[in-house]
Amino acid sequence: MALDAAAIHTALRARFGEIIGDVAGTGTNASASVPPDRIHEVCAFAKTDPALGFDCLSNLSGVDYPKKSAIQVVYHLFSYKHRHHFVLKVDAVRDDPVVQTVSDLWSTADWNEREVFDLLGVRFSGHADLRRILMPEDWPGHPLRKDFVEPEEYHGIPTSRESLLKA
Amino acid sequence: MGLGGYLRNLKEAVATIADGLAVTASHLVRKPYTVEYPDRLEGDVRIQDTLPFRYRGILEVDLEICTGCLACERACPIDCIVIDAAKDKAAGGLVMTRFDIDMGKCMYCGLCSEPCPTGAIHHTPEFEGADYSLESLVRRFVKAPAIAYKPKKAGETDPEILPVLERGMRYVGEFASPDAPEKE
Amino acid sequence: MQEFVDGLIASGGVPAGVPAWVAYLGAMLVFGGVVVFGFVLPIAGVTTWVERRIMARIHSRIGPNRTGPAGFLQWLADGIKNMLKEDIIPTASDAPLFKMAPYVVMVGFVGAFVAIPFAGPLIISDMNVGIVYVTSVTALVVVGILMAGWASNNKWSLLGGIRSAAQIVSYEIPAGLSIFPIVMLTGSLSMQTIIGHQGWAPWDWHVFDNPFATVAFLVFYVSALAEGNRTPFDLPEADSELVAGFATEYSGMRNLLFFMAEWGNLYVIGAIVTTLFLGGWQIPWALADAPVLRTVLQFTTFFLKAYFVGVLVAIWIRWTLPRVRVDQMMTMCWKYLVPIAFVNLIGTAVWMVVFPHGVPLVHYVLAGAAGILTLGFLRRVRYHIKRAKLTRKHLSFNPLSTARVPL
Amino acid sequence: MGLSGFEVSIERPTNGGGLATEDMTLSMGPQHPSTHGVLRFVVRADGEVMKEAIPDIGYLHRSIEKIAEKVGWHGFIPYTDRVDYVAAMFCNHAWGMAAEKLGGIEVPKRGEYCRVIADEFCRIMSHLISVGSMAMDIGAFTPFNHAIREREYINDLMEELCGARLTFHYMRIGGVGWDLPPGWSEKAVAFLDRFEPLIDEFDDLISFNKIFTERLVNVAVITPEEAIDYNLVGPNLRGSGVKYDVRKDEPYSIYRDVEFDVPVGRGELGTLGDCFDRYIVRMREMRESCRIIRQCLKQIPDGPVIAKVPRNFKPPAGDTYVRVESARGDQGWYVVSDGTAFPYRCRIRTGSFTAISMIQKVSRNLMLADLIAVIASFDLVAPEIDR
Repeated sequence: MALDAAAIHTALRARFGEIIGDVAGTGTNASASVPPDRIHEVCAFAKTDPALGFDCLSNLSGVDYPKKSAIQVVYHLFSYKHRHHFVLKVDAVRDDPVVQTVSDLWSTADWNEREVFDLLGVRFSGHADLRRILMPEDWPGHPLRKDFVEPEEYHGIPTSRESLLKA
Repeated sequence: MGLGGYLRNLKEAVATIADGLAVTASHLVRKPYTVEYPDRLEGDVRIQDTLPFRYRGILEVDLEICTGCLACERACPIDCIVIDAAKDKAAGGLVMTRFDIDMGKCMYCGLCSEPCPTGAIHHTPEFEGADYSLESLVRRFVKAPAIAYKPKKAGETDPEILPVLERGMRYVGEFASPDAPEKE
Repeated sequence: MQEFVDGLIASGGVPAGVPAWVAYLGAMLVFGGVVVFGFVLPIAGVTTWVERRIMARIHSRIGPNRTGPAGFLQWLADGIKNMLKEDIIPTASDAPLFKMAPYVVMVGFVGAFVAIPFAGPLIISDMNVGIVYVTSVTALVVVGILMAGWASNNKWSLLGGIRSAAQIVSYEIPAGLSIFPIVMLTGSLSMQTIIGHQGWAPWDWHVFDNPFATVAFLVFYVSALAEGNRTPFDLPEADSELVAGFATEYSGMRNLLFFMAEWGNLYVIGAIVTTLFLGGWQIPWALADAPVLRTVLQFTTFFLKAYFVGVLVAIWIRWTLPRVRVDQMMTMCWKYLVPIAFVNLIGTAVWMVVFPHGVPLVHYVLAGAAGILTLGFLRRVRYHIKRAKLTRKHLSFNPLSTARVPL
Repeated sequence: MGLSGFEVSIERPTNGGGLATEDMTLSMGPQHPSTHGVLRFVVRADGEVMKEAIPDIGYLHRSIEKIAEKVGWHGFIPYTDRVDYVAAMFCNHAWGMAAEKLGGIEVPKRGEYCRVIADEFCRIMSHLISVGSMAMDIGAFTPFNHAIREREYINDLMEELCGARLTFHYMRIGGVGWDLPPGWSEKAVAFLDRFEPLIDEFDDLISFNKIFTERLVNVAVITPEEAIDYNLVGPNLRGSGVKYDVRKDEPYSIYRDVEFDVPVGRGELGTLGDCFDRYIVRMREMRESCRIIRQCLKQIPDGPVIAKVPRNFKPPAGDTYVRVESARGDQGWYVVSDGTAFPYRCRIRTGSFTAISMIQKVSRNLMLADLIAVIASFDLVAPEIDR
């Protein structure tokens, strides 16, 4: 049976108490925050609890918020069984972002976490194979961070070409 | 797999393969579809002339009707348009000294021609853009500084500009707008 | 051949003092050259053009049409282009083997022409083991392909070479076993005797002699396709799997030789099938007092039959069917073709014991059944044309009404 | 990238002084005829049998997500064409939907119909490429050409609609850029009349060909549980028998108003969730798309096709996650706005990305030739993987 966001939130609160933040957003975008060192527990509960039954991790992404000095990892959960959504957000410390992995719960998280690691530098503790996935192994920095500056060249290859429209 | 399955396999294989062969055989008597591209079509028509009006080919600017409003430069997401225009009292209006488009960078999205008030910048059906150097892909439209076009309230009367403007307005009119409900 | 050279020596066509073996050798070289350059290579070349045109039409395309009338000279242009290309020999390859492989393949395929009976008098050597010779000499191709695969020092090539070896060696068995029923019927291995045993009319062909011969024909044809590395058995060069298989590292002339052998082989397949099953060069007219005309007619008959069966049908099949997987290829050989071929062999023997003189009625029935099947097939073709509403007339209808497709 | 992490430990069993064997490591790609773009697989094989195939991606990474942060809301639409250039319309649509959701914009009814018509044509285009190239990878070249021939007509239609054949940039925030041109609907219907019998012909030519089906059935079987676990989407998911289609189950745009079925794999020739099921689902979806287009062309109302959206579009701060049913399935766009003229973050979760992460698992103990069938049956499109 499909639950609405409030019901899902209540179920999570009932199990984990105050570590689950308040509901923000509505409908399919309803979200709640979770501390980075508890996310695995929460996800495991969300997946195994028969009423919640989140059997699918629809999306796992990261957002850099330099202003609040956090990198937010966003989990979009979806249940094929009950056809309902919920979003979990985890704020990791920007200087040394470490978040528990959920790749043992949903196999799809494996590559998604690798991508977030690659592009935002979030380390997922417990991930079996945390390597860069899109960028070259020796690429400096994490491109999707807001303060990332593109290097001038990579192994002698210039990364940009001069505009032909310069006056 | 018993003998029945064995024979069924054989039968299925023969039947489906024969059907496939029938399809390909039927194609032997059908006409080919190829358009022999670099050739002219029947009646000495270039392929370019058969393309629809909305076709987004290489950009072109009709400088006669360009108002120098810089809307296209602002709209371009990759900054491949550069316009230099300055107010010049002596010349009596906006003088354009530069209108360059780097076709090597252009991604043919059409965002520049959408806000153009007169349809001066527009995509042509021309698509043959191969050239020998990057530099030659830069189209420089202002040959000599020119005064930008000023739309006249009473409507255009100059017989040289009129057809250009009409074409331009028709081009802009193709774009959907929220105000005027278009009919089929 | 031998008689011809003997005659030449006797009539003084050969300068006196030249030993007979030199004359034989010279005649063989000249004749071989004429056959290879005058017949085999053009056949292979023109076949590339034919294949590309047919494939294009099956694809609703036009195909090569710029070089010469209807693109007929395309094969020459391609040949010249390939000859002028750089012959790249990878540094890491086993150079001598790498260079030699295309020639081995070529030898295997050209050698087969020695025993092919183009017409009554037109055969280089009517050996008494003709058909065995042909099957053995074409097996040389596998050596060349394996050499190419190994010498390239490329994993894809190696896989292609191994696949080829497995495939050709396996399919030799059903192919050989399907030749035996014909050999039993004729009582001879000589190509000319096999043809002589058949008549000009379809019901006198071996393929309709008895039901087992018909099955033998099908089994032989499938096996021959596999031996010729043609779709659906083109695993050794499987372009979507192994890049280009054994030919991946080859370029220029050497690459061309491989492909020449492939296309030429099609004709060899056709020639063997025609000889064994389809009546060879038999024509209905005796024409005893016009030996030249008779030879020309016989040659034309044989050539057209062989070309149709070996080349056109193979091309048609190639552009229809997907490729089998390597294990399915083996399954097909060992679980389907080999048992069927054995049953056939025994069946033919039993048939010959029961009906020592054959059953003419069976000939007519089988030929008639084949005709009915062909008609049914043509009906199906018509159905496909009609359903798609794409007959020649309808094709001039372009739904998009822009001037794009000028018809 | 690089080779680190792909060192393959070579075991050399020497059963008592007998022959030693070792695995062969094959580098398949980035330039390989059937990797559909620049993809690379490191294949560990024992002869023809693969031990595993490790996908290596990133060769086509164009940092589209980063570009989104640098160009404006309007300016990013042409870039979305490049996310999945085989089915660009869906990315247009998703971006439009995300921006509209953030900005609270209502799309006019006619605009929605135009979008759906374009979407479904694009789905046919993409599926034609998919099934055609699948047949080509299996070794039959003709179906590919026939598929491309039909796709060319859709290209012509699209060209007339929006001026481009591949990277459409048809949809705008708030609607679509161009109304249907006069006479276009008749041409579209004429095309469908011609196309539908050709799907049957395609079926006769290849779909049920014994050799073709033998190559596909019981190859790379994916159970529904695995499919959900790996977040397979679209035809790949439905091929495993999970009846889920965003158009049907969470209807967006006007999909509520049209009637269509969701074909799912039934394991009709082998096991549920094999390559053949994924293939045949695509064939059947093309027919459904034709049905949807016919209905849309009949029902389409008059009116404007685009809502009033300021050129300087600044949606209020917030985030949204929209999902569209693209040709490669449920495509999730997570878009964050901070109230400025530039998107703050955009994450695109594409069907190919999740599908390719599964290859390592499903490729165990398959034949080398099966890997090609698996890649083709997943309908992997390299730009969509790397973005």
